[in-house]
Amino acid sequence: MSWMKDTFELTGSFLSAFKVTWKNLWRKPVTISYPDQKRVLSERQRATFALLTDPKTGEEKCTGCYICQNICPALVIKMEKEIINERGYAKTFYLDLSGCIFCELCVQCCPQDAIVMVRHWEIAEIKKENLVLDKKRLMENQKYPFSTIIGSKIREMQAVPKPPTASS
Amino acid sequence: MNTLFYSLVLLAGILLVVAYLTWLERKFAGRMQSRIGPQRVGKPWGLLQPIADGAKLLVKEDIIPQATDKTAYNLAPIVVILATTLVFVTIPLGKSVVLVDLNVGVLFILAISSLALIGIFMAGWGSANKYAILSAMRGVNQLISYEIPLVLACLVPVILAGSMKLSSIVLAQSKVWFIFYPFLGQIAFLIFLVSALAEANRIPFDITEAESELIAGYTVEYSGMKFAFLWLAEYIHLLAVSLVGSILFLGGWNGPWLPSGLWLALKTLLLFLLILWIRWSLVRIRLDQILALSWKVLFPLSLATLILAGGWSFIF
Amino acid sequence: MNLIAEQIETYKSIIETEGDTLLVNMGPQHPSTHGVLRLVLKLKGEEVVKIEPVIGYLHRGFEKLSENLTYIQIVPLTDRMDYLASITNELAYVLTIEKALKIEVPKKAIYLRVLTAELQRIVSHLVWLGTFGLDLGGALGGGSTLFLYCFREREIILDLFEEFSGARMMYNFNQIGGLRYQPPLDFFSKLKATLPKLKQAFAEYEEMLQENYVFKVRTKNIGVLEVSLAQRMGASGPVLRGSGLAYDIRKAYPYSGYENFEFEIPIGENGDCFDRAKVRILEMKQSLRIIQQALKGMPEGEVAIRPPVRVPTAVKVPAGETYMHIEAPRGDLGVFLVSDGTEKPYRLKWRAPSFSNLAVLPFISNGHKVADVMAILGSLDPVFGEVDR
Amino acid sequence: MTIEKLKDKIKEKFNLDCQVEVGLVKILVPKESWGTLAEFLRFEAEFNYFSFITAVDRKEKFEMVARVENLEEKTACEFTTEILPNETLSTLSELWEGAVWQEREVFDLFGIKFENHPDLKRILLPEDYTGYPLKKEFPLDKHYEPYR
Repeated sequence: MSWMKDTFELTGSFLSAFKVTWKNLWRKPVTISYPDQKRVLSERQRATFALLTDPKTGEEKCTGCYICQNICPALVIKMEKEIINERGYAKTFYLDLSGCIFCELCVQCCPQDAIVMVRHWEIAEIKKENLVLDKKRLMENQKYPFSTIIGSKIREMQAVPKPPTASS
Repeated sequence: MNTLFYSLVLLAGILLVVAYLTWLERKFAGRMQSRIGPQRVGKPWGLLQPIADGAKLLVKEDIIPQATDKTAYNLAPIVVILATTLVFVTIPLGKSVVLVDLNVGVLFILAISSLALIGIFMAGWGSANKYAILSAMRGVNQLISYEIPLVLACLVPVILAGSMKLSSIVLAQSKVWFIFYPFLGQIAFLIFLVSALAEANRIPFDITEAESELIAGYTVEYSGMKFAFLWLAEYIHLLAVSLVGSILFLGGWNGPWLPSGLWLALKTLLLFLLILWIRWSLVRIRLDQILALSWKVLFPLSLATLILAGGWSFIF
Repeated sequence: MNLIAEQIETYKSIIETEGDTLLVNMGPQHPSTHGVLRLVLKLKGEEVVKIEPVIGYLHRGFEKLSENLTYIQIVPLTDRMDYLASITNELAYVLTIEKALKIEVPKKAIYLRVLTAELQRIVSHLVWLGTFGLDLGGALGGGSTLFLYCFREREIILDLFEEFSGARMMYNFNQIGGLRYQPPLDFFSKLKATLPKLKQAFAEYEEMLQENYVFKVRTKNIGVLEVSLAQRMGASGPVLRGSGLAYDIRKAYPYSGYENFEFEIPIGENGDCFDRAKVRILEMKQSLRIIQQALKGMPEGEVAIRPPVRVPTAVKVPAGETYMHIEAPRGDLGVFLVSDGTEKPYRLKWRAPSFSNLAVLPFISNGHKVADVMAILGSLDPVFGEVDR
Repeated sequence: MTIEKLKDKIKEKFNLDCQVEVGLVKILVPKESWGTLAEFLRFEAEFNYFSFITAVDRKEKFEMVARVENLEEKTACEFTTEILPNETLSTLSELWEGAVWQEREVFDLFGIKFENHPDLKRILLPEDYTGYPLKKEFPLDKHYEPYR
């Protein structure tokens, strides 16, 4: 009577499948309805870039040292250097987000902490040209919250973590 | 004139109900899968979603591929939707709410609803697409094999009630619903449900549009309103299955306390939800396994049930 | 009459027939080819007579690209190979360079690497399970129920990865000589809190699939791969273990401290789709075990032997050949490095497990139905970023 | 077969010196005995598992590397040969089926032809592609017209 056994097993498996879907019917949906609700971003979120100015002096931090241009594996950073008052500046700075692979190597290698990633990911554009960030737009991006990963901080992040002090 | 008016009302009613059944399915499936389902069009619950879908499908470009057999391709959606909609002519929706209460109601329903098969085959063949042809072949295989258990299962209430008229079948259940007849009722109902699912091409029997291998089966080359027809036909068929199932086995509008129309609606809705639940919980079975299930299990079982029903009506 | 004759002529030209076989071309755009695979099927009715996979639609010239980038720049690119298991790719590459340079990384880095690699294995297998459900027409779900359940669980782990590295799929997280950062302070407590959830989910899946008659009917005795053929084909990972050979590089050639962890190698019996699925589901549980051990024994300390590099030419590998292979979620992921003493690799060959596993498909799917081909393909679990490189 | 024994056997049979590491034998074979050595490795030394075959472009010659493993005994063998461009090599696909696709890949990217290969055609690149991109001479910086 193998078909009897088969039929019983069949019914049993149907019931077990029903059980799982039934259980899930009463669970809360995990969907986040995007424009109404937004998910909490992690502190190390990599989304888009910003060039920083020094908050004290108001000067640009970038010295135009070409390090980020050299390390970029996707070759999306292009810059030109100019020297004013014996200090280097980036005359132009282009970052092509359409080719960027978000590997964070440019942030990691920046000796001046001038380029950082910001936690603002709504960067979709209708035109591809708009994805090329020039210096002005990179500077504007400072208004968004920064990712906690900054060139000089990576060294600290590799060391033994300190527990948060009571004051903080 | 009256008949024409009523039939138009019926048609509009069917379309409206079916539209909201699709909404119900999406909402139900969403909750089952930890999602929300439609919610944007017509807040808060996405109540206008079916209308938006319909509008979208109406204004879509109607693409007719060059290599198609134009006659068959264009006619197929009409045949399918006609065959599925005509069934409602004889289904009573309440004590005397029926367009034509045919003496051979059950026979009429079975005969007309299997006409949809011809439409499906026309769609598959007319599309001149290999996936569509494979799907049409599968559809013919499957529908022919499931026609017999379905008919035999439907004959059980007919024998028990002694009539093919749907209203008298409901009348015969005024004391005990047929599903509560020991063994006989449950087995017949199960066979009916399984073969009706197969007829309606629902999971686990939806091999005709098995999206994992045949993409969309016979609907693969359709777009716009023609696709909407084929797609609506599936849901109309489901509605018909739920209605007929609740009339033949669940006692129709019989029931205490509540008004009769509400009872029928409630039973139909429950049956429909059961079908949805099956759809969203089960795996698709392969063609040969489906055929084996039909010929090796359901066919002998339904014959046995038929004999049992004959004995039952002979004794009592 | 004339019309019918005309019709027949039309269909003759449309449907390419060879005797009574039908040639069906599936893909590269097809719902269940897992990306961009093209299958040329020769069908006799529903039965598959011949099947030929055509690959290369996702070829990005990875090996050529590597020859023109420095060792440091390659690390983020390795993420894009097997995009469902990025960390294991990084790990394979980084371990190769470390082997060639003969450097040892701090103990905490080793533990974190094991931890993340096992989390990644779970993520990868969850994606496999969901898509396998889709291939079967929804094991538990008309198309997508199981898929969405798996992705719900995967999301939890991806959120953890995001906390750790800031990215959800392409992490760039290992570096030559360690990891790029310490985990955030609350990472371990969050991970500990998720483990019971995962455990419960796996129990649900196991019950759902292993005891499920319909699932068994669809997968048992389908696509039987003999163990000798599997070896000769170079099939590895769950595909090889499903055929009954308990070979796991984590045990056979322990790397990155796997010798310190206790786990079992689940194996199958017949080498059919069911066994491959079973192996993967059991493997997820073993991964959980390893994660628990890693959490328990997690040492304190630094995670890298050197500060982050600032120049792309910082790493130079002495001339020679190095081969290193690790157990990726899909099997034996090998990196064959030929270096010439400069800052760029002379040749970097990736021995991709999916490539060898996919080559098995024509050998095991003949004589099965069309629907089974999809089940077999799903059970081989190819990822086309890796097949085509 | 242990590594040491294997080393002696190869010395005796082929008069070749092996480089031995832990669980690994590296052999440099002349092109002529590539096939016979492979046969020996497959049937007598029982290296059943085919890991990969690849080529390295050394500009004036190609270095062919194949790796096979014995999974039960956890030993592996990497055998290498050197061929000139335009030379062919006997196929391994009769001994290990896994070599079919791997050799197609080598043919695709390096243009090395294999004798008696059952199905030698391009695998990753389109069939009407010309040129072999993993060769060092493949131009990177100038416009290249890849299709026929």
